[in-house]
Amino acid sequence: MFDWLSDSHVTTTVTMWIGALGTLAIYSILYKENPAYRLAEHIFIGAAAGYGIFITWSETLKPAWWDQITKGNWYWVFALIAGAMFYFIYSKRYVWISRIIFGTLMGLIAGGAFKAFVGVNVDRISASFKPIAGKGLNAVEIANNLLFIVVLLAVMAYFFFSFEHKTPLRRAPAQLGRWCLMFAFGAMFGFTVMARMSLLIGRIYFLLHDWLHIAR
Amino acid sequence: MFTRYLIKPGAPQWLWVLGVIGDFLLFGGILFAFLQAIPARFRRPFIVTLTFLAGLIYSVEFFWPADPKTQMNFLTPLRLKLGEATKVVYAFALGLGTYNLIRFHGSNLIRKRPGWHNNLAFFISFAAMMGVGFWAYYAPSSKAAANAYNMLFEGIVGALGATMFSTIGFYIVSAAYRAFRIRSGEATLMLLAAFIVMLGQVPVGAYLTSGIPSGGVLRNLRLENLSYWILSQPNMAAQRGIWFGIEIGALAMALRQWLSLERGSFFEREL
Amino acid sequence: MNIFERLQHIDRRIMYALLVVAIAAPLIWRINLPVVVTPAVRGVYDTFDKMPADKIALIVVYWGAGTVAETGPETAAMMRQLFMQNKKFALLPFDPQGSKFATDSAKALAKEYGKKYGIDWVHWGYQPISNLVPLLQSFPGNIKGTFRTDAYGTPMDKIPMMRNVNTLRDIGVVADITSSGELDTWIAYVQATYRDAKGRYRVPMVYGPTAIIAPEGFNALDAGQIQGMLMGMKGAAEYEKLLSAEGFATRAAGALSTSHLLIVVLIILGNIGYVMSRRRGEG
Amino acid sequence: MDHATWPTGTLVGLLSILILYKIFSARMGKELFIRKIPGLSAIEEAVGRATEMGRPMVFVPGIGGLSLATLQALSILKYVTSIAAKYRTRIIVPTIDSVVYTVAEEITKDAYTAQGVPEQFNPDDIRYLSDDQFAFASGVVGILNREKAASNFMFGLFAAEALILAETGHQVGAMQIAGTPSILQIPFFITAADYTIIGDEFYAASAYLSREPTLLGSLVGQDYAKALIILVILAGILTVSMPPLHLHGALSFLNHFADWVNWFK
Repeated sequence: MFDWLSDSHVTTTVTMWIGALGTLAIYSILYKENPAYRLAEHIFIGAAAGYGIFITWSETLKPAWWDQITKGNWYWVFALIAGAMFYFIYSKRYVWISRIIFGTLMGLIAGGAFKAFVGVNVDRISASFKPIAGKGLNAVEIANNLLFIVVLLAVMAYFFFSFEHKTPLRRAPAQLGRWCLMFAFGAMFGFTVMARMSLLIGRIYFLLHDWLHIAR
Repeated sequence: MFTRYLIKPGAPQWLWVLGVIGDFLLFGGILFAFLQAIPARFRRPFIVTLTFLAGLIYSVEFFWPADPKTQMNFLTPLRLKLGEATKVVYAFALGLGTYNLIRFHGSNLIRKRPGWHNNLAFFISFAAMMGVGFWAYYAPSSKAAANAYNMLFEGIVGALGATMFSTIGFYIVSAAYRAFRIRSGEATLMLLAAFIVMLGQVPVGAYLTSGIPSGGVLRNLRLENLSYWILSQPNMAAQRGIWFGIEIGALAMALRQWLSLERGSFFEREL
Repeated sequence: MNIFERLQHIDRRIMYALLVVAIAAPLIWRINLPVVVTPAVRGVYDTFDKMPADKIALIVVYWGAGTVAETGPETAAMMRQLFMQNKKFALLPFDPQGSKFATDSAKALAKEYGKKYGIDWVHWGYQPISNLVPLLQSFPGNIKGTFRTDAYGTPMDKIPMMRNVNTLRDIGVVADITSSGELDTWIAYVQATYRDAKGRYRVPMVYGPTAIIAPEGFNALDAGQIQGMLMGMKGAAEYEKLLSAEGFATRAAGALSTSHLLIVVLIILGNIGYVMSRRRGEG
Repeated sequence: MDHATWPTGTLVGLLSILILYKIFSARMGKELFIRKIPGLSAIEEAVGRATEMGRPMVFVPGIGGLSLATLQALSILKYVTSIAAKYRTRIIVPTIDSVVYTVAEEITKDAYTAQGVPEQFNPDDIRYLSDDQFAFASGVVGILNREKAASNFMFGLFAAEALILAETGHQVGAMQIAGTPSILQIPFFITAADYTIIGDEFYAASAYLSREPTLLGSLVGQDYAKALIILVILAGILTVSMPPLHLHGALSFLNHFADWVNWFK
């Protein structure tokens, strides 16, 4: 019954048809919610869940846990015990045991924050030391660096929370900061459009070329 | 116990399974009995202490001077082990999510609620994808397994994922159309930046200003150069400004978590 | 509802349908939309053009199926230029799917230009990403010792075009085509550090990123670390124009242009409607 | 950077001390002021709207695993759920991560119990959908459509799917409030949601909503910490813009003063 699976020509064709029909079903949501979309959504979530279990075993649990135990590192059994603690959330009486593992995880996340902070911010702080005078700088560089400093400070001023932006002296930088923010958000939006359109073009090309053979 | 003393590497897999189950019950039982012995009023302090200690390992490891040759200090090996262990422990939690999925779709299916065939489809594709995954993994030489795996992975997970991702192309059009109106100064600024950058990214934009010479000061007015300047100068400065605030916010959050200062921000119920 | 109010509330389904047409039309029919070659793309062309014929180019495939619409044409266009100018190249993929795509398109191009595997191009074999840094540390000094065989198990010594290729000095250009930001790793471990008996050798590099990570490349371009760059689909289209071999990227870039124009037109229409109805309201 | 160096360790230490100092002085009972954050003030309105329309709300706590940003999203979830419990309005929480799902379930159960209506809690409304980014997105799109959500909250880490969720929410007519530390997604929330809280307003949210002294103090401490960063940057800019010093005698040690800007590299 499953002989056809050994023929990759057949499975490639089937793959393409599943993909094409699924693609159309997903796009149908753009018109309105409908049974085809609902079916595709459930199939997608089901397959992703099945894949998730398989990949968790093959990529994480098998190499990092099971292989460790069978190599003789027996203390990895305790990882299973710690993992089991999560499951106490379903018990009224012992729910507090699940908080032990939550608490530990939160502690680890919090403890890692210093490193995370230094890792990304220190470089960015030193990269912000932009000269506004000195040898070897041309007018364009000075103008760009001045602009950089003004925008950076204005944006940071906007995010001060503990005083009201009431007097003009306090309000002006924050207002400027908001304008800078909106300009930057516009730029980020415009920049992303091309990448998203590239994906959509790729998908429509799949339908027109690979599936329907209309496009060259 | 069992996996430590009774079963040695090279033993058959089923023996290992039994050993792990045995150890799990034994050590889990001991730990459970120990936790039961903690009086209720000490539970919270116990968790607070654990949270603090867990955080302490990572922070001390970071602040403690490292050997300049190896970039390690006395806690670094522990940190690396803990990182591995956290990954494994986290992976065990997948069962909770899966249980939720099965409970939700299962109850709809059993009670034949409207649309139950969708829940059935969920189970079929769930079992099929998981099945071919393990089949392909444990029978790496089977061509049928590899084909079946590719068929389901590329046909469903790959294709539907790419399609869902690409719907953003549609949504970006309707969002831009609706939001980019010159209603206020702020909205106009946003519109202006988006316009320049958007056109600077595509051939037709470069064409619009291709009359401007590509050398000298004037070249900065070509759309692709203007767009690059906006992205790399004002946009970068603004992003950095937001970033510092966000990172300080995260640091403060971490401090509050670590020292359990945020009483009641997640759980209020008595333990 | 008058016309100006209508312009402010165009139904999204109409917009979506227009978008599909705007994208599909350039893919189906030949529509000549202007493509202007930008200096960064000319830099890529010139770098390969200036490469001495006794050296080979190294094409790094650091992308997978997810971005093939952008990175695929970039890779193909580079290989096309090399075949056109009778120059040799090696493929070095870090992604199994990317490896398959790149190999297929190399085979198709080789057929078109009458080129042979082993003489005009070679596949060094797929390398796992986790091995990137150790690999970059070892191969520049000893290519044959690092890779030993090609992708099909043939020892490097037995491959004609590899006979005189031993170190980074025998590589004329490194082209990094990627969907992740690992360019800095190449610069740090290969370009900036390589030294041998003859002294330092800064291998020329060109860059083929996806559009979303392209802005990071401008820094390297300014710093002279890369000699040229293709910015996603648009860059590939400009490159195809330079080669007078308009292919998928040109059509796709046409679709990019039309879809962006559609957004621009829709925004303008919305604003006309907005301004005009406000004016009427005031009147 | 794998380990702290003296300058970087001192900097992060100073920042932490500033924040902690303000937290503890606030706990002593010092009165503190916080400026208005419009998006957060609208939460109550969004719950009210759902109550009036008799339709459920959706709260998406991002697509991150358990992390600081997700914890912050969950503490906002707790606040929204408390109001929802008060008004007896249904709230649906789709999650992408098993651990986050578990914590979310705990939090909502807790909030209903605290409001004295534990029987209102429906475990089927806290959903784990998928750990795949776009399978999750397709599920949320389905929920927003089928449940005809009246309000949609999006707080936490987001990536490309942000616009999918926000546009769908808009199309089903939900009132939407969003906030994320993922900077690149903020523009999409601004265009498609009714209210968007920007940048570290996200981390200010729990202080703003709960008015707890600890959190308010922390927020003021964060302001001081940001001021310190600004000072460091300004000092750095001045130093690199100064001509090099050529002093002699007792002051010659100052010649190398400018080297401090390299501490942070």
